[in-house]
Amino acid sequence: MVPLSWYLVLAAALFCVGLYGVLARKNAVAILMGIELMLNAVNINLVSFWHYLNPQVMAGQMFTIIVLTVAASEAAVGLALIISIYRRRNSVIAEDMDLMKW
Amino acid sequence: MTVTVDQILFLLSALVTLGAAIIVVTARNLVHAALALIATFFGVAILFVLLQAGFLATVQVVLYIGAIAILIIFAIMLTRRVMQDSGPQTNQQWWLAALLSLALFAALWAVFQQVPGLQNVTGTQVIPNDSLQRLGFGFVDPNQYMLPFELASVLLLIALVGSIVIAGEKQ
Amino acid sequence: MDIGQLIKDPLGTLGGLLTSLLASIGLAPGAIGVIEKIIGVVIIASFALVLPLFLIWFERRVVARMQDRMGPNRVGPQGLLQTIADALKLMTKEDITPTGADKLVYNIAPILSVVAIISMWAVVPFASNILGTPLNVGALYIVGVGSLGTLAIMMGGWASNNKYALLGAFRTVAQLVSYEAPMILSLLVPVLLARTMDLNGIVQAQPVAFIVAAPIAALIFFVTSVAEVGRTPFDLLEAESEIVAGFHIEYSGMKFGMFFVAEFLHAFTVGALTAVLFLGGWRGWGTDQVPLLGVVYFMLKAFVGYFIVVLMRTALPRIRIDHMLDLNWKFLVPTSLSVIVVTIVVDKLIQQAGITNDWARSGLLFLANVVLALAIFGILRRSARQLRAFEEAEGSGHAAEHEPEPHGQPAEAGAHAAPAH
Amino acid sequence: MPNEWLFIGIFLLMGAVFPGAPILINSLILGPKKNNPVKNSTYECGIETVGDTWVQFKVQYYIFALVFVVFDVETIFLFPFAVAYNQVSFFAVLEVVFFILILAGGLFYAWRKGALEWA
Repeated sequence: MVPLSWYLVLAAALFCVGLYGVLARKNAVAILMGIELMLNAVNINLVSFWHYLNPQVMAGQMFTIIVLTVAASEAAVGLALIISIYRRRNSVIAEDMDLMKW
Repeated sequence: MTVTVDQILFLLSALVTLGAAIIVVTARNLVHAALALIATFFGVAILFVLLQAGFLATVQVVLYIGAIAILIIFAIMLTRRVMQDSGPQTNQQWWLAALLSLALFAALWAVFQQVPGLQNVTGTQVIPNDSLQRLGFGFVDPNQYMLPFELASVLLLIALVGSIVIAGEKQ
Repeated sequence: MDIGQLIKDPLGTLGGLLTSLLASIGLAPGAIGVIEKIIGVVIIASFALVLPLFLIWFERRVVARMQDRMGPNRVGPQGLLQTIADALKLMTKEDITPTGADKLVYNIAPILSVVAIISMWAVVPFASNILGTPLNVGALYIVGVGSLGTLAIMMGGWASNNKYALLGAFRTVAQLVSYEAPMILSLLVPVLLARTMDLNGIVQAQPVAFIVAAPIAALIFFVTSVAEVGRTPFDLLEAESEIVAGFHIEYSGMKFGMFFVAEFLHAFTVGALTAVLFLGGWRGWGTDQVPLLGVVYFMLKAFVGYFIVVLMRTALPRIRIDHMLDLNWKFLVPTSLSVIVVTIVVDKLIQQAGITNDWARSGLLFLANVVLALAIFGILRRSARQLRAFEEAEGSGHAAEHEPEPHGQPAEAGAHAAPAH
Repeated sequence: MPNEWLFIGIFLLMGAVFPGAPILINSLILGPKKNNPVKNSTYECGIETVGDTWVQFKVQYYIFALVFVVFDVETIFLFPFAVAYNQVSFFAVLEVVFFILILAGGLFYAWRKGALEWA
């Protein structure tokens, strides 16, 4: 059998890879992809806890679906923002979006 | 220690997931990154199957691969010259980011070592046959998850209205 | 071995025979299971891949007959071997990869497009006991692997490094993605009525075919599925006069052939899925005694669906892209949403009233559907009238500014569209 | 792991082998290999391709994908409900009707806003 800890380590690794993507990438769309990776890592955790701890209670799966909903909404709004900024300033580089800086 | 079929399948899909994830954050071509992201989603779907959450695995494919990935590819095509991506794709602090990620992983690893008996948690629980019915019932049961269910629809409505306002504005 | 037993449960009997045979060699039970599954997969997959050879011939003959031609009739009896000759020809063609193409993605795309369609057959029940696998999320699985096909088109169009291909791929994906929304929504109705997502369970729940209880959903499912295939009248992805051939313009040889096979198999799969979801699948007279008869019934029903798809292809002109999207978002999606609302409310009322007779339940749902259809027609008529009044008030002054209507305009698509400002 | 999913997994693998084999036979064995730069160039209407493969896409493509994603997520919520339909009360049905109406409001907003127009 696969112990729970394997899944947790995998999810942690996936989360860290996603974090690296978010922090290191220049392109705003690539940053968003990193966020999706992190959300997937969270989902792995939720489902594995559901499977190993108490499969009678559906909270784990329920949360996963809510996370999916949030991920979809976040991708929709985030990408809309990126497209809007691209059309105004002709750039998708996150560092160029510095209007709020002083 | 003998390696069972389950463990081999887990290791294979974990390898696919992590390898594709690393391509996602390192690929120079953004479309390649998006395709690797799809491979990651697929790997996670296989993991869900291994965890006996077949419904979630299907949802993962329908939603992530069929919808969100398409959305991301559309956004890439709308904002970028397609075939080539010139210049480095990372900012100056990439080494700091790498360091931070590794540190976080190390910290999580240390936490896992601290939890007593984590190594011994194996799937001895019986997965109910009617988990799909339980999920559907839980969604609409006022004593369970009715509020998140209705909030999800409000969230989706706000996301829809917001993105149409943001993306659809005339130049 | 008992012949009667073989006819009653062919898969179980042969499977049992195979199991004992393999066990006698001394294989572990786990390995036996895997080997049996591989054999099952090979049978279903090769059936699904050989089928297009016949379908392409059939379609060419039917289309020819509709157009007052003969169609292929030279190779073999009635031209039956024509497709095999074509396939052999494709095999000996040069395989060209355009410069600047993304090799890996370019080569994966045609394979993925076939995988997406073939995999649907893994859950389709041919008869009560002849099916790939009883998956408890079968209906959603169909949608999931179907979306892999969308991805394949996107990959093929992007990797070809060709403007036409990319443009065609984008149009295609916009179309497929749009029509997937009402398709999933109408797929929900049979799942609701059967209370299960397992396709065999859906068939078993149809003593009265669901087309009686959900005619509107059946129609929407069929139309949107045809749009998903990308056939005429929804063939904007290929639109030869506009974007040459769309996403597969740079493909040659067998890679092109695989896109072709995927399209024809998908067209037949539409018929098969409609049969399973709405026409009662393998149900028919005498299937209780001889389950094998179910295969005949199922294939007949699937062929009726496929035949209608072919007739639609010959009879209807291509729909314009704005009409295509209007038809989807302003008609099919609101309609399928209202069908779901009506179905869940009425079916719950029927359940609370304690009506258990299948015919009574189907009849009541049918009545609800008729009322809904009348209401929709009423709304359509009113908005068409408004549109006409608007055009008359506006149009007399600057009629020249109006876009010319395309010939063979799909009336129902444009008629109810709110006037754009 | 459940047996059905093992079958699906094998099916996906074999599904890739079946179309892959004829493609390999075609490109490696039977097909001629006579490349030249002109043959390999991308298809255009007869003249040489100008510029890179980049077409300015309408933002409309994105909007349609966006509305689709929202409805896709909504349907995901409804599928488990449909399976559990026998056990739920009439109040739950009203909840779901409410859920659908909220999203229908979103569709109506997009329609009024002109986001569903192609032109």
